[in-house]
Amino acid sequence: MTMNNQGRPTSPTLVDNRPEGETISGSRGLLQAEPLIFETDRWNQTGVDLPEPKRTRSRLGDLRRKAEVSLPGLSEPETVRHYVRLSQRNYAIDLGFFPLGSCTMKHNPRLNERMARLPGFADIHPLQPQSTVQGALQLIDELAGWLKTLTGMPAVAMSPKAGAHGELCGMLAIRRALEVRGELATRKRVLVPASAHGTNPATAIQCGFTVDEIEAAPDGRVDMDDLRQKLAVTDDIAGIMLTNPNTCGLFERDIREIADLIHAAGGYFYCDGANFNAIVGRVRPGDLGVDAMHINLHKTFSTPHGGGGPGSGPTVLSDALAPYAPVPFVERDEDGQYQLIEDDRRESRDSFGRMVAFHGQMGMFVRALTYMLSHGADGLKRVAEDSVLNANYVQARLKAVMTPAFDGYCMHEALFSDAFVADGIETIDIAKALIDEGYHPMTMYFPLVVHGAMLVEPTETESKAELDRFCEAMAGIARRAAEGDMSLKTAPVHAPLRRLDETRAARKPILKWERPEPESEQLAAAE
Amino acid sequence: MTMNNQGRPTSPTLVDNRPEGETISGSRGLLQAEPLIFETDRWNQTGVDLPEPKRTRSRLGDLRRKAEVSLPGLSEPETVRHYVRLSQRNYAIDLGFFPLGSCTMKHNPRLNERMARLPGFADIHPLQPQSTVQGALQLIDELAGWLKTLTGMPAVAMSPKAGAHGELCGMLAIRRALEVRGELATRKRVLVPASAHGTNPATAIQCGFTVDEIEAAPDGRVDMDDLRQKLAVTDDIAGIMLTNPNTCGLFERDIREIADLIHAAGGYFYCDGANFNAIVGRVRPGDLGVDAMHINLHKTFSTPHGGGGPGSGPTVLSDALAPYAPVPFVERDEDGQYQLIEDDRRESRDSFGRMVAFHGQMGMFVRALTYMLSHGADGLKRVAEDSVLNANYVQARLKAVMTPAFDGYCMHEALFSDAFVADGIETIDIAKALIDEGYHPMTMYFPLVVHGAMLVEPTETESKAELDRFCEAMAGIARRAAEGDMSLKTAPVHAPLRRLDETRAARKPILKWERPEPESEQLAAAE
Amino acid sequence: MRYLPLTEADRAEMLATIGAERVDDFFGDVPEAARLPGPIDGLPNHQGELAVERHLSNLGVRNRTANEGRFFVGCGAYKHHVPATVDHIIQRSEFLTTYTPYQPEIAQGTLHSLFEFQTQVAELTAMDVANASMYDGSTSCAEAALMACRVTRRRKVVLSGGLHPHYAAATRLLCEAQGIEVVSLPPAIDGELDLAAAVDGDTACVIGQSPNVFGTVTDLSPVADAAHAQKALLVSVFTEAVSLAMVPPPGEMGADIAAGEGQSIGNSLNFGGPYVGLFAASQKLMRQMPGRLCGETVDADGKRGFVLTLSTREQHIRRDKATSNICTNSGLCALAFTAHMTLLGGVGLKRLAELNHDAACALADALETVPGVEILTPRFFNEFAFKTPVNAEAVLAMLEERGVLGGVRASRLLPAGTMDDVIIAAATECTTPDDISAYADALKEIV
Amino acid sequence: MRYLPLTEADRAEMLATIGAERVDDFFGDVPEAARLPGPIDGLPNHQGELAVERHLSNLGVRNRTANEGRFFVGCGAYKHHVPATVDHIIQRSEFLTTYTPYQPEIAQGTLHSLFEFQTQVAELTAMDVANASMYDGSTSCAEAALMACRVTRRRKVVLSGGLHPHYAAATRLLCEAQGIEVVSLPPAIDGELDLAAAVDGDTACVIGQSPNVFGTVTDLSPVADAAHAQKALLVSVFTEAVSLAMVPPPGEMGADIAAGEGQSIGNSLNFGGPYVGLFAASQKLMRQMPGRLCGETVDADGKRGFVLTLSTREQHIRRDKATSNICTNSGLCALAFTAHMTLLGGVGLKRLAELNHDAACALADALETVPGVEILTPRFFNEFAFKTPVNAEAVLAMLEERGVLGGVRASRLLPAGTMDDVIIAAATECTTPDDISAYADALKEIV
Ligand SMILES: Cc1ncc(COP(=O)(O)O)c(C=O)c1O
Ligand SMILES: Cc1ncc(COP(=O)(O)O)c(C=O)c1O
Repeated sequence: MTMNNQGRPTSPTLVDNRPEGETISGSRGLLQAEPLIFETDRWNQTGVDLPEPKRTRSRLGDLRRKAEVSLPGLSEPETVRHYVRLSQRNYAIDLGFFPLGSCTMKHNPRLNERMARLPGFADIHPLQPQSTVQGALQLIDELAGWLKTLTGMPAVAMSPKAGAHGELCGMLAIRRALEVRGELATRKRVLVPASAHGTNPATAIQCGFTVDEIEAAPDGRVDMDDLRQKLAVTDDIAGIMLTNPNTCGLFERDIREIADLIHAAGGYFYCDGANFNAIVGRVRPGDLGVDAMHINLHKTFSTPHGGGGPGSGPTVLSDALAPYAPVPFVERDEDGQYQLIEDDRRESRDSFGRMVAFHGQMGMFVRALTYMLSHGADGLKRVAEDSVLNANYVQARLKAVMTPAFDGYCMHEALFSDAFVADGIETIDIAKALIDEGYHPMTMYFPLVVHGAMLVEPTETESKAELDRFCEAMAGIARRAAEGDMSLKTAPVHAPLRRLDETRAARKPILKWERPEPESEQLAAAE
Repeated sequence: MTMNNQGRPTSPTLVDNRPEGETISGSRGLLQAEPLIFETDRWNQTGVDLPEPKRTRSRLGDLRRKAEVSLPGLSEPETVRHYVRLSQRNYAIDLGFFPLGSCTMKHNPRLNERMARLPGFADIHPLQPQSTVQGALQLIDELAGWLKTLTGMPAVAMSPKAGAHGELCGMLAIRRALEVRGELATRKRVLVPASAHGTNPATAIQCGFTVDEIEAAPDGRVDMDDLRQKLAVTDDIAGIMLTNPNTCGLFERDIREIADLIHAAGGYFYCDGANFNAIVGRVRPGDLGVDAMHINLHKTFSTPHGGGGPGSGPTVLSDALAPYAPVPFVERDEDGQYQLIEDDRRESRDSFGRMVAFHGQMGMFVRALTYMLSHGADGLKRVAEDSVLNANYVQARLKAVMTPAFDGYCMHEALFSDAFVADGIETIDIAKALIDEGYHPMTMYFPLVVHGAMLVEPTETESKAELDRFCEAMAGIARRAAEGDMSLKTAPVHAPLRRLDETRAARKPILKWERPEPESEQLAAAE
Repeated sequence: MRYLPLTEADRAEMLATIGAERVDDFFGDVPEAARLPGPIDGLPNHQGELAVERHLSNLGVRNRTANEGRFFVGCGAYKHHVPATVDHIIQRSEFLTTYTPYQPEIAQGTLHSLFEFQTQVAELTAMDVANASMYDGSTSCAEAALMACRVTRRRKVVLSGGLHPHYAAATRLLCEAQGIEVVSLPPAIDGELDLAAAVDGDTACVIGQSPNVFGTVTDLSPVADAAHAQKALLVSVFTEAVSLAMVPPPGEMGADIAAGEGQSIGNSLNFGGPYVGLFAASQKLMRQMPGRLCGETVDADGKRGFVLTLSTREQHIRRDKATSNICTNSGLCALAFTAHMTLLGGVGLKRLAELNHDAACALADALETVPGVEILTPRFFNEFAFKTPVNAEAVLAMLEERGVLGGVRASRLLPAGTMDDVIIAAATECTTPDDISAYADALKEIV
Repeated sequence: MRYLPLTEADRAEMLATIGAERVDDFFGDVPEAARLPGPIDGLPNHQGELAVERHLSNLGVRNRTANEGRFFVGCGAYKHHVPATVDHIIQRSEFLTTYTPYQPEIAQGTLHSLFEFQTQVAELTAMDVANASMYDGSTSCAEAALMACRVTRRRKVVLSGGLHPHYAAATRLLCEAQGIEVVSLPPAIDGELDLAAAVDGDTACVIGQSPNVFGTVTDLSPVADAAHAQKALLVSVFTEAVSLAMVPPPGEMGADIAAGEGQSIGNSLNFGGPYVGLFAASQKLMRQMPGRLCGETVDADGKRGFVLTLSTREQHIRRDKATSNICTNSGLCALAFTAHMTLLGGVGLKRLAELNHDAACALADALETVPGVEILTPRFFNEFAFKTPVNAEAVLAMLEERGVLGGVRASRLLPAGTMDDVIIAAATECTTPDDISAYADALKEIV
């Protein structure tokens, strides 16, 4: 397992061809200079007007925090300016094409934001009496209905907080099932394709399983021979964690057979649903033998990525695993009242218990249900078709200048390798050049099975005009990379910052601001 | 009256020192290229999902629009990107120091935006039965109370839509008063100081008055001799339109005397309240003999400038003019019910009638009342003090490198002339250089009484750190201007666009997009 | 205080730099009599967000919103659905907290969208050129009258009997202030064409409205011909912009100036304001137009850009010879109009208009079945007047008790006694079949 | 369809460029059995904004919000006032619609604010270093237990009797999945210090909570000493971040790891999610921390910038040897936390804490006057448990009828039978004197 160079430490050589015209203020036209909040003179100030506390007889005894919380308090005008200025330095879907493979950076509808802010959803407490939150429980039940119908699966756990947490939910259900079968001690082995996302093996380990990596076949799918070979011994098999469509952007042709093999071996089929956008509304995982699959609401169903979350990872379960689903879940009784089952000790069920506080990401549920109601069954089918059409269009327009990792049509993301790139130039140089052209680079160096991988996922919310413009710019850069144009090394030049020294950041980690000691301050600056 | 060169037609010479690195896409890093909506292929498309109309038996007879409305309909993702990309090209208060003199570009609190969007204010119709909008009417009444108390004036007309519309309201009240006195035909003359804002003379003319300009004294205030001289004849005097503090940022010392002189002459004292921010909470215009004064809620009371509106110009009136106030106005009857008097034909009142549809800018009323309640009497007093302190601080830090137009302290805005500037350099060059330094230029070439005027109004919502940084950058530019540094002529270089050819725009006005004829299209492009 | 960044230390330092003792030194010019000892009394002190929010929310909940129950109120402001995207766009700091684009190099966001706004308004009204917005429809109408007087150098305007009474009042006020004679034809459900007979050699313009305040749609071409025959202008007014996708627009009726309200595209009801005035004219009258104009040009590198142009007409340059005293207009509401119009496109606007017409037809069909109710408006788009067997004010009050805001009594806008038994009701794409049947049922109970 | 820009013409052109007949060609690998004839049945077709808005609003209005009437519910999520500025900032397109900052050159907005977040959390908890957020407090607590096991290479953790039962469940689940023994001390109002006696040579860590689920504030220093004596770690948990401005923070009590919930600063109640997990540790444990870390560095021109760092611990690089499987965390909620914390400052947070404590003391004073009510929590910040003479569930139901959401019955979180007559009530700066007297009066009526 080679070290993934996703985090390849860039140690940029100091460059000189900086356009002159440095300014006194440090700002340049509309791009404003802005320090850290700690570098203002707003210590022991506050930007919130609070009434004078009465400080009546305290009920805290002598228990007090000793050192005051020493943090600056900016006024509202300074706070708004601080974060609006910072936002100027961010790329975003609302600004342009954001083709991060396997992240499904689709448009985030604004109606979803408005609905999630309705007081009826944003201003209710998870532990309020259930009679006072029937609307919220109905919403969770409706969303669960959509998820089960779209996936053709009989049950769904709504509480997982993101995709990785959904993986944990699925694998814990498998673990509980094995425990009930009394085979937990023996069945430890989980098969994971080499192309799987890092969260898969990490989750398996966290659930106490061992990871057995399946080779990728030349066509980018699971190597069936290697799989059969790994199933020669079956009594230690817990299951498989298969992503479909896989992280090479290809549908696992033999998925039915893989499911049958795993089930025959006494294991369970966990499916990573991160790429569900390619088949939503067209193919139901339930028809493919899946036992558990997490769905990233912040990918397929457009809840915002928010700079790294919050996400939501509800996990659909087959009949085989449904009894082991975690609490809480919503049930509708005969006279239409909704009930939140929080502590299920009824014998018939073998829930693996509670994996998180409260009931899941309600804010994401409201946004996702709004998204589903807006698209409907017909719209969602079109989502999958357009996302796949857009990916194939990008692949078709670029295959002349870049090397597709595999032949044939792709699903919702097109994967290229760096085979076309001249020596001395690397995938990261291509990515940084794309920044100058106004684009967020695609996912790089993932999946690991492809050298210098470039994974382009356009999603269905991009227009043909936007794709055409991207392909033109990408082709221009690809040609320069093929010709070994070393100026690619200096990119980006138009971004707020040039390439950052990640090696230095890891070698001498500075993870918070600290008040510089007066005398050593000059030293630090000179270093 | 020299042609104000505010709209000095800039005809920039074509410049070459364009930093290389043009991109294929036209975007440059985060700054995205974006065409007009008409230059997309979204003709006969729509981005709004509407149900299928039933098109039952029509009640329109044969009356139909002949030519279809031919306008493109962009999808939601394209529309959001289009306007977010356009917004990247705008300077704003939330981005930085916006010292437009006489515009009071203070911070717009976000609480005001949230309150204005409460359904109880945003989703009620002006002609709903009054019993269903008692909360709205109470709000108007409360705001009117604050305005009357802050100005020390007995009455206020709430319906004017902006400052200029408030001027119209004040002058029409004066006109009505003269009419009731039977002196409308004779009293036509309105005295207007040379430094007054263009809306003042325009308003006087629109009300059928004539404008008689009073000279400015060397100290930037009304020349009392010229005033007395103009009041030698009094029977044709309708009134005076005086701005206080005046547009040179100075308090009219002799305002009491001016008021007495005008009243003695049988005229009325209209005061332009655009600069109220300097004295709000500290000085009441009612104590200065004012008869009518408009207040710009979008200046003094922070309702957003919105790219040129909407504003709101409620106009306070003295006892002398109160009877002539326009309809509608809100009255509270004995048992606390609020009544909107829309058509006042009761004899006791001589309202000059209705000047606009409905009841005024409710959206601005909610924001302004929220602003006032947040500051309170103590906070508003501090607003005036800090706005004046900030202006004097800027004047003090820059007077060494720029020429203050007048000696002594200023009020809420500091006025400089271009006396310090070397030949060949003009105020506009200084303004464009400020853009490169990340600042929106101050108001230029206004008031007309100062050559190459530069009017800096910081407002109270700027921190000392922000003012210090501005003064450093401004001083740097001022020195270059004094030294005759011709590179100032090429500014701005860091803005999204270089200087625009305003002469060409006026010579050959293109005021809308038109579909280029195919063959002549090449011609137009080559021209 | 959360909005005031200066600390006590800052203030002291700044006073020192300036060389002043106390802030009071700056207020030396204030006459003794006007100097107050402290904050102005009679007003509360500053409060935190929570307290202010509570006060405003308490006022807000005491109003019945258009969304609560059955709603048919029109007469110049209409309850339409505005896509969520529009409010997101106008809350962008870069659009909300900027001002008139005086420095075009750093205001292309505002100027680019104004150019789109002007193009959309010109196309919607079928006129040659539109300005960058007025306050609202009523002041846009008044400014049109003044412009006609400027262009024709005549001092008489004639208003139709169907012009919205508030628009007539605003126009009358401004004209009479400048000694311009204003002739108002008597209120009439279907009297716009009477303007043709009322025009003479002294007339600067005739002002007709379609759909008019009673909802009546009229082809004003005959009025245009009559006006032009007398070298007068036709000003064509509208208060429901969505109608222009379906009814003959001003340009197709020979109007010289089009003036109207843009609230119904992109903007909320807001209890009457802020709204956005639309103003368009024929090419030859362009330089006489009031308000701001955004024009295309190039920058020093030859790149396309937009600027405010022809400002020599405006008050900040022409002062007393300006075409109008307007400075701040309705910028952000124009952006809301443009964003919604960009989403709709011509195709979407047409369908929206059809949905509105469907709803009004269904309402009329339902109300006609009520004994004693008579639909008075012969040709309407989404609003009509109808006769009630009993006094309109009483009918509306009883409807209100049954949860139905049935419309506007004509007598609220017209002088008492003229149409006391007439209600003007509007229906839009927000009106559901349930709303309509509830209205008819309630009316049956009352009548 | 409003979210899908491709037109029919686009699709045809693109298929031609690709050389495919129909879109179905791309789905050739789908097994026959899984191919559907058309859209998935059992679901409605697409709807416009108006229809969708109505459906959601109807669901929304069927919930009783914390703002409607008297509200005292706490236990891990608190009703605080969030300044309007915070929501404006997190709705900025550039923060809302971006992802994990993989390309630092165009993600300095996110990275710069994460660096501020990490500094604020470290200062608030008085620990050396904090990560860039976890999902919520409960998963943060579970990850702390796993980290302690990694660091000490031991496989036993001990949970206090006052740890929030949901936090205990999440921790137990994850530990037992990896064969780590979990010892839970019995539920106790004031039993955190019992941890000291429970630690032994096999213990990886002891997990205590202050204020605990019953609101009890405890100085865990003795527990820290006992743990360190056995070379075990102290994990100090909190569910009300505002308390740390007033009560002894984890760092001052000798904690090695601090884990807690950040919802109460900047974030709404959201019916339980999304919230933001806070995770901080001592310097020497830095490289064993789960989740993302943002670090300072310079760019090619020597300008300061920030990057995600030490990612060799994380799943996308270390895969099966990663410290945790977390990828997407709670980015936007962390930004909301930071914006609110930036506005408050240490001074503002202290005052906010004092207001909370005032309110809780006033509530306790009022409830104590009710016959049969006994305050059980000896030392509390803004939340306490009290005994009710009658079964807690019945009391809460009767309070609800009187418009008072009086708190959480302990039996909702703890196994039945253990504390059935205990209610946990919280008060914050949003609690008014009227709320408190209404609560007491209602309780008097019931009891
Ligand atoms: C293929 C795949 N699986 C799992 C995940 C984990 O999902 P999350 O980031 O929501 O935890 C991702 C996230 O990017 C992914 O791309
Ligand atoms: C001194 C002065 N008076 C009047 C006005 C007109 O106010 P408004 O733009 O609100 O019409 C302005 C506006 O800038 C002004 O500065």
